[in-house]
Amino acid sequence: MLPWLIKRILMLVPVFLAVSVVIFSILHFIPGDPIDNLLKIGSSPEARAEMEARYGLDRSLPVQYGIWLSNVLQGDLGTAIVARRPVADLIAQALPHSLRLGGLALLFSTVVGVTLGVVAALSRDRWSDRAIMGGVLVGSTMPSFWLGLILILVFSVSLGWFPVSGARGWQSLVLPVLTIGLGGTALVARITRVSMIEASGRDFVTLLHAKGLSPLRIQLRHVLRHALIPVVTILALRIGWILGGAVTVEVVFARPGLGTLLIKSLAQHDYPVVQACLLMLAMAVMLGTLMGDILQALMDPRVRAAMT
Amino acid sequence: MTRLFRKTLLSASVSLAALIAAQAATAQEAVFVMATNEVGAPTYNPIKATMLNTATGLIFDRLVSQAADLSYHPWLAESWEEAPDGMAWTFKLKQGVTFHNGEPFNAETVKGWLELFKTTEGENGYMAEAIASVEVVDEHTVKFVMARPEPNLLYNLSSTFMGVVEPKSFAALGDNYGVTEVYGTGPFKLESFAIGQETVLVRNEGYTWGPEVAANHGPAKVERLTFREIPEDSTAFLELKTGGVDFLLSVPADLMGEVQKEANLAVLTMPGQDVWYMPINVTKAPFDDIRVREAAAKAINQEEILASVFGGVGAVADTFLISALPESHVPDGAKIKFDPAHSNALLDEAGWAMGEGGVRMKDGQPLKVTLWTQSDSIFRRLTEVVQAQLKAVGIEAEITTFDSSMIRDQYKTGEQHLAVRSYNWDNADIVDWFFGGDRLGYPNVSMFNDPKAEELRAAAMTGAKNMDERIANFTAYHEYVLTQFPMAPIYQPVQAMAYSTDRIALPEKIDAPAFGAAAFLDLEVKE
Amino acid sequence: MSALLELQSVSVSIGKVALLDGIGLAVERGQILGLVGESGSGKSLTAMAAMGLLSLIGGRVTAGVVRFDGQDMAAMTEVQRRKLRGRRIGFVTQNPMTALDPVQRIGEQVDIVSRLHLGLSRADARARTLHLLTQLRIPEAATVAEAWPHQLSGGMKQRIVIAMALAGDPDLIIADEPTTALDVTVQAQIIQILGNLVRDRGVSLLLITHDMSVVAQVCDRVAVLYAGRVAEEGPVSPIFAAPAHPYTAALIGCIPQEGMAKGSLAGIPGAVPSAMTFPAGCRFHPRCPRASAACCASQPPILPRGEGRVACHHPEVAA
Amino acid sequence: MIAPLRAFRHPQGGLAGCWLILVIAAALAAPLLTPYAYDVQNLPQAYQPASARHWLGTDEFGRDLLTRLIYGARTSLSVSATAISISVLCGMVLGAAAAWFGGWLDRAVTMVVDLSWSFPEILIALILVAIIGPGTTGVMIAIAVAYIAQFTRLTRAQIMMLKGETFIEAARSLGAGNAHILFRHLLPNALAPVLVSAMLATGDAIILEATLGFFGLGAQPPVPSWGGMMSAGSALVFKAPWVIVFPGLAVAVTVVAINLYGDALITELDIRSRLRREA
Repeated sequence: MLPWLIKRILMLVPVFLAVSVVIFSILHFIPGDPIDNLLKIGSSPEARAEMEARYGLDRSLPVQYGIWLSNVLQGDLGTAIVARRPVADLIAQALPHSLRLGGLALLFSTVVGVTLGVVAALSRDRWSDRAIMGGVLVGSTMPSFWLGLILILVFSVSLGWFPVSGARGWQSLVLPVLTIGLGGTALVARITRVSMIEASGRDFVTLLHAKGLSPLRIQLRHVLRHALIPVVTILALRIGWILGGAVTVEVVFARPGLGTLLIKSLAQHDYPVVQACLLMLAMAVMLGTLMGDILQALMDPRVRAAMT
Repeated sequence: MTRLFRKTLLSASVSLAALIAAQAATAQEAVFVMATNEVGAPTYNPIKATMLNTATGLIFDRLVSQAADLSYHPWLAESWEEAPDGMAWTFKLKQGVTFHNGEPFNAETVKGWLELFKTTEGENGYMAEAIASVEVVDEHTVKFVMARPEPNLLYNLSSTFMGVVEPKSFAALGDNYGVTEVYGTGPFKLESFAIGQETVLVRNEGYTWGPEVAANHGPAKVERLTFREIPEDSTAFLELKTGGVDFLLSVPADLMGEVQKEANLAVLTMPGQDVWYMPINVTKAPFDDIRVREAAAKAINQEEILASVFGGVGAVADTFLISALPESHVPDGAKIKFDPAHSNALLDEAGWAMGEGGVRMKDGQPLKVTLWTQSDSIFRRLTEVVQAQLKAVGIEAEITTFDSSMIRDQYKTGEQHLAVRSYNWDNADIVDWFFGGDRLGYPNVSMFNDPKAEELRAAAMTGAKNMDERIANFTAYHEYVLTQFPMAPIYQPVQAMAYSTDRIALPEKIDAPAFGAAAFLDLEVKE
Repeated sequence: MSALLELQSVSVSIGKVALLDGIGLAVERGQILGLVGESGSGKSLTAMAAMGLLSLIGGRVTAGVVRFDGQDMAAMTEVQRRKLRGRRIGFVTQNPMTALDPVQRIGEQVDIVSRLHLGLSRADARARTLHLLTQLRIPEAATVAEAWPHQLSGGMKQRIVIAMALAGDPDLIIADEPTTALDVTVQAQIIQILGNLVRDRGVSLLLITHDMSVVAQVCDRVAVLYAGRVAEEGPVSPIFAAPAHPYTAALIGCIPQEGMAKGSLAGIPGAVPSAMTFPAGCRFHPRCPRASAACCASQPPILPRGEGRVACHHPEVAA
Repeated sequence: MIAPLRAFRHPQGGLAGCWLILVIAAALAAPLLTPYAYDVQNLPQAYQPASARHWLGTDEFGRDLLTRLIYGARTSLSVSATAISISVLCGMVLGAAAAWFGGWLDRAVTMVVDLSWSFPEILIALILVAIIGPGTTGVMIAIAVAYIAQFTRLTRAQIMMLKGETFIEAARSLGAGNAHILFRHLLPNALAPVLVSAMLATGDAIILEATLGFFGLGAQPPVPSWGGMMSAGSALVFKAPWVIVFPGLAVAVTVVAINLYGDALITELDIRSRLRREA
C-alpha cells in the first residue's frame, strides 16, 4: 500500500500545479487594482510604479507566477495588501475557526445523515421512510442563509439559548454547525438510503438470509458496510465543499473563518489573500480525495488489491 | 538548549499569569460593538491610516482635547500659545507621561512624531502641512514654527489621526506598526487585534493624564475592553438584546425604537458628525448641464427620507456641512431643498420632456443614469428611496451595489452618475477634501473642478490668518460649491449608541464631541 | 413418513403479477429432485418459496402450502423459519461470483453458520470450517479461510458456498443452478460434489437447473416447470425413456452441447412468455407441435401418469 | 415527450407539477394578477403585516410583498433557468467531446471537472461575479459556469456508457461518421438523464441565485428577486419577519416541488440507475 500511497501523492503534484495556475491567473481577471487602495490619491505614475514594484506587480504574469509559486512552496504566502500583514497570519487566524466549524458540521451530517439514511432504508416505503426523506428534502432546499436567520430568530432571539453571532465558546458553534450540517445531512441520508437499498438487492445478501442470519444483523453488519463505501468517498470528496460552503453561514453568524476572509479579500481585491484562501481550499479538496481513496481502500479489500 | 528551555518556561508562566489575570478581570470587562462605519479598519497606525476606529482614540492621547461645545482643552499639552502673527505655536507638555513601552513622553518625542507624520507616505500629511519645523525648547516645551498661519491647527491636533505615536517603535516596527504592536500614551493598551473581527484593549494601570474634559483623569475604571466588529446593524442589535455584548457604538435610526422597547437597554445620543449626501458627477452627461444637476438635487425629498428611512431621528441636511459648524450657515438661497416643481421646470427647460412610463426623453434618449451605493443595508434602503424620488421627476436611476471596501476604487473610474454616500467629520475642511480639484475620482466623487471654486478653496485652506477669517473663507467656498450642485445633501443623523443598563453605567456628562477617551475613562461596568 | 420438502399447489405473486400457479412437488429424504425449465419459468422463485425468502424480492405465497419436514412454513414465526435456514436447509446460489460478501474474509463467512446454528465457539467453528473445506477438496484450507472472495476462482467460490450450505449440517440443500456461471470442467466437479453429498451424508437435494443432462446424471426424480406451472413430474428414468409432455421431450431432445448460449433451448422455437402475457389455455401451446383447439381453450389439469404426473391434453402422442 | 405528463399521475409529482405551473403562470401573468406595481413606494405603509389589502404584508418601502414575490419569481426563475440552459449546452459539448475523443482531452476535461466539482458552486459563482461584476447578467453567467462541471460529468458518463452499446457499433459498421454518430445517436440518447438533472439543477440554481442575491450581487433594485428580497429583509428580521419568511418559503417550496416532480419524471423515464451512477 505504501508504494501506492507515494504514487498517489505524486499524482497530486500536476493537479496542484494546474490548480495553482488557475488560482493565480483567474484573479488577474478581476477588475480593480489593489494598488489603488495604497496610493495617495493624485499620486504620480512614478509612485505607482514604485508601489507596483514593491509588490512585484510590475513583472510579467509568468514571472509573477513563478515567484509566487516558489514562495508558496517555501511556506511564504506573501503579504496582504490591504491588511498589511503576512497572509499566513490571516490564514492562521481564520483556519482553526473554519476547521472547527467544518469538522463539526461534517461529523454532524455524517452521524445524523447515516442514521436517518439507515432508518429510512430499513423502513423502506413505509411512512417513517417517507417522513425522513421528505424532511431531508425540505431541509436541503432551504437556502442556508435563510435557515441560519430563522435559527437565530428562534434559538437566539426568542429562546436565548445560543449567541447570535461571533465565535466565543462552544455555544456559538451550535447554530452554525446545525445550519451547515442540515444541508449535508440531506446528502448523506439520501446516499446512505440509496446505497443501502442497492446493496440489499445484491446476491450475497440473499445468501446471508439463506444462512439464517437475522435481517437486522444483515443490514447493519453487511449491507451498511457496503453502503458506507460510497458515503465515505463522497464525503471525503466534499471536504472542500463543506469548508467553502461555510461562506454564507460564516457571514450570517458574523464568524471569522476562511469564508469571511475570502469574501472580504475578494471585495478588496487583495490578491495574495484570495490566492491563499483558494489554495487552502484546493489543498483541502486534494487531501479529501486522497483520504477518500485511503478510506475506500481500508473498507474494501478489492480496492486494496487493485492498489498493489 | 537550556536557554531555550528557560525561555519557554518563562513565557509559559507569563501566559499562565496573564490567563489568571484575565480570569480575575472578567468582572471588570465590557464588550463593545464597533460602529458599522468603522468596521474593517486594517490598522491602528494613526499616521498612515485613512480610517481609524474608536479604539485608536483610547490607545493614543492627543496634545489637545475638545469639549462638547467644540472648545479646546489641555490633554498631553498643559497649555499653548499662538504667536500674534500665527507663525508659531508653543506647547507646554504634561510631565510624567510615559508610552506603553516605557519610553518617556517629552518634547523630543513630539518632535520625532511630527517629523514622522510629515514624512510618512499617506493621506494625512495635510494636517501638519502648515508646520514648517518643530523646535525643542526644553524637555517639556515644544515650539512649532509655521509655514503659514493655520487657524485649524488645534482641531487637527485634537483629531485621532494626530494621536501621539512613540517614534522609536514606529520606526522599528515598519509595516507591523499598528497591526501586531502599537504604543501610545493612552488609557488602554492593545492586547490583540484580528482585522475585521475583534480588538482587545487592557487598562493602562499607570495612566493619570486624562484629558481635561473627563471627570476621571485615570486610570480607567474598566480593566478590559473588547471591541467586536459586526458589519450588520441588526446582528449587533440582536447581540445587545440577547446579552452577547454590552454596548453598541452605533445604532441606526430605524433600530432606535427597537432598543427603546427593551426594558434593560437604553439609547445614548450625541450631536451628529455625519452627513449623508448624493454626489453628482459633473463631468458625465447629462449632469454636465447644471440645470439637470439642480433638478436632480432638488428632487430629493429630505423630509420624507428623515421620516421614513430614519424614523424622524436626526435632521435633514440642506448644506454639505453639519449644522453645528458655523460654515454651514449659508444664505437660504444657497441651501439645497426639495422642490419638485422647480426640478420639473428645469428638466423641461433643459430639453428633457416627460416621456412614456414616466421617464424623460431627449433626442430619443431616455433620462437614464447610474446610481451607486454600498452594500450595507441602510445604504441600500436609502438608495432605493432616492431612486424612487428621482423617478418621480422622470429620472430613471439604475442602482449598482458595491462592497463598502471596494466602492472607493470604483469611484476612481469616474463612471458613475450619482451615488449615495456619507461622511463623518466635524470640520469645514471636508469641503476641500471632497471637492478639491486635485482629488478627482476619490475622494472628489463629483469630479468637481471649477476655477472659481479652486480660488475660494485656496483662500479657505491656507489664506486665513485667524479663525474668523477661516470661517468666512470656508463659508464662501462652501456656498459657492452648493450653487454648482455637485451633490445633493440628504440627512444628518445624531450619533446614537445603545447599551445595556444592567451592565454599563455612563458618566453623567460626556463633555466631548464624540464618545471617545473621555467617555471611556469615566465609564463603569456594573457587577 | 412424509417428504422432507413438499409444495402443495403453491401459487406465488410479486405485486399483482401471478408468477407461480399451483406448483406441487416433493423432495423425498435422501433423494435428489431435479427442477428443470428455461429461464423465466419460475425455478428460482420456487426455490425462494421453499426457503421462505419470497419477501426479499417482494413476493408472497397466495395459495397452497409449503411443508418442511411436515411443518407448514407459513404457520411458523419468522424466527422459526430463520432457524430452518442455514441449519436444516442449505442454499447454494446461482452465481458464486456474487454470492460472497466481498468485504468479509472467506473463513468468517463460513464460520458464522455453525456459530449461529450449532452454537460453536469461534475456534470450533473455524475448525469445522477448515474440515469442511478440506472435505470439499479445497487445497490449503487455512490459507483460503483467510483470503478475500476476490482472490478465489469461481469454482473455488462455489465450493465455499457449498461449504456454507453444509456448515449447519442440514437435511436439505437447495442448489439454484449451481453451475451456470462456471466453466464446463468446473461444472462437472461441482455436480459431482453435490451428488456425493447425498450419497455420503444422506442429505436431500433440490437441484435447480436448465440442463437435462445434469438431471440425467444425478437426479432421482425430475420436475419440469414451464411458465409458472409444473408440466411433468416423475422418476428420472421413465421420463427420459418416454417423456409424456412435448416440452419435456423438447428439453431432452436438445441437451445442450458445448458452446450453446446458456439458459436457452435452441431446439424449441420461441421463448417462455413473460408473466404479463401468459396465453390462455395451455401456456405452452404457442410453441407446441401438438397444439390443438383444446390446448388454446383450456388449461390441462395435472394428472397422474405412471409413477409421475403430467399436465397435457395430448400426452399420448409420441414426439 | 409524454413522460412529463405521465409524471403528473404520481400524487407527489402531480402536486409538485401543479405548484410549478402555478408559479410559472403567476410569474408570466404578474401584471394581471396584482393591482400593485413592484417598484412604487408607499413609505407611510412600510412594515405592514399581512392584511386584506396586502395579503403578505408590505416591505420596508411599503410595497406589497405578494406583488414583489410574484415579480421576484420572474427574476429568480428566468435567471436560474437561463443559467442552467447555458450550463447544459456547454456541459454537453464538453462532456461529449471528452468522451468521444478521449485521450488527453478527456483527461484534461475530467481533471478540471473533478476539481471544480469539489468546490461549492457558491464559491465559484462568487469569484466569477467578482470578475464579471454584479447584476443579473453577471449572476447568470456565474451560475452557468458553476454548474458546467456537473453536466460535463453526466454527459461524459452517458456517452461512455452508450459508446459500448450495440446500436452504436451497428451505426459505425454501416459507415456512419463521428459527427453523425455523436449528434444523431449518442447525444439524443444521453438527453433524457441530462435534461432531468438539468431540471433538478435548476432548483439548486434558484437557491444559488437567492444566495448571491443575499450577498447583494443579483438583480439590482427596484427589480425584485427572491434572494434580494431576503437580503433586504435580513436586516429587519426581528421587526418584520414576514419580509424574509415568505421569499424563503417560496424558494424552499419551489425547490421541493422541482425535486418531487423531477423524481416522478425519473421514475417515468426509468433512468434512475443511469443517474445514480453519477450521484
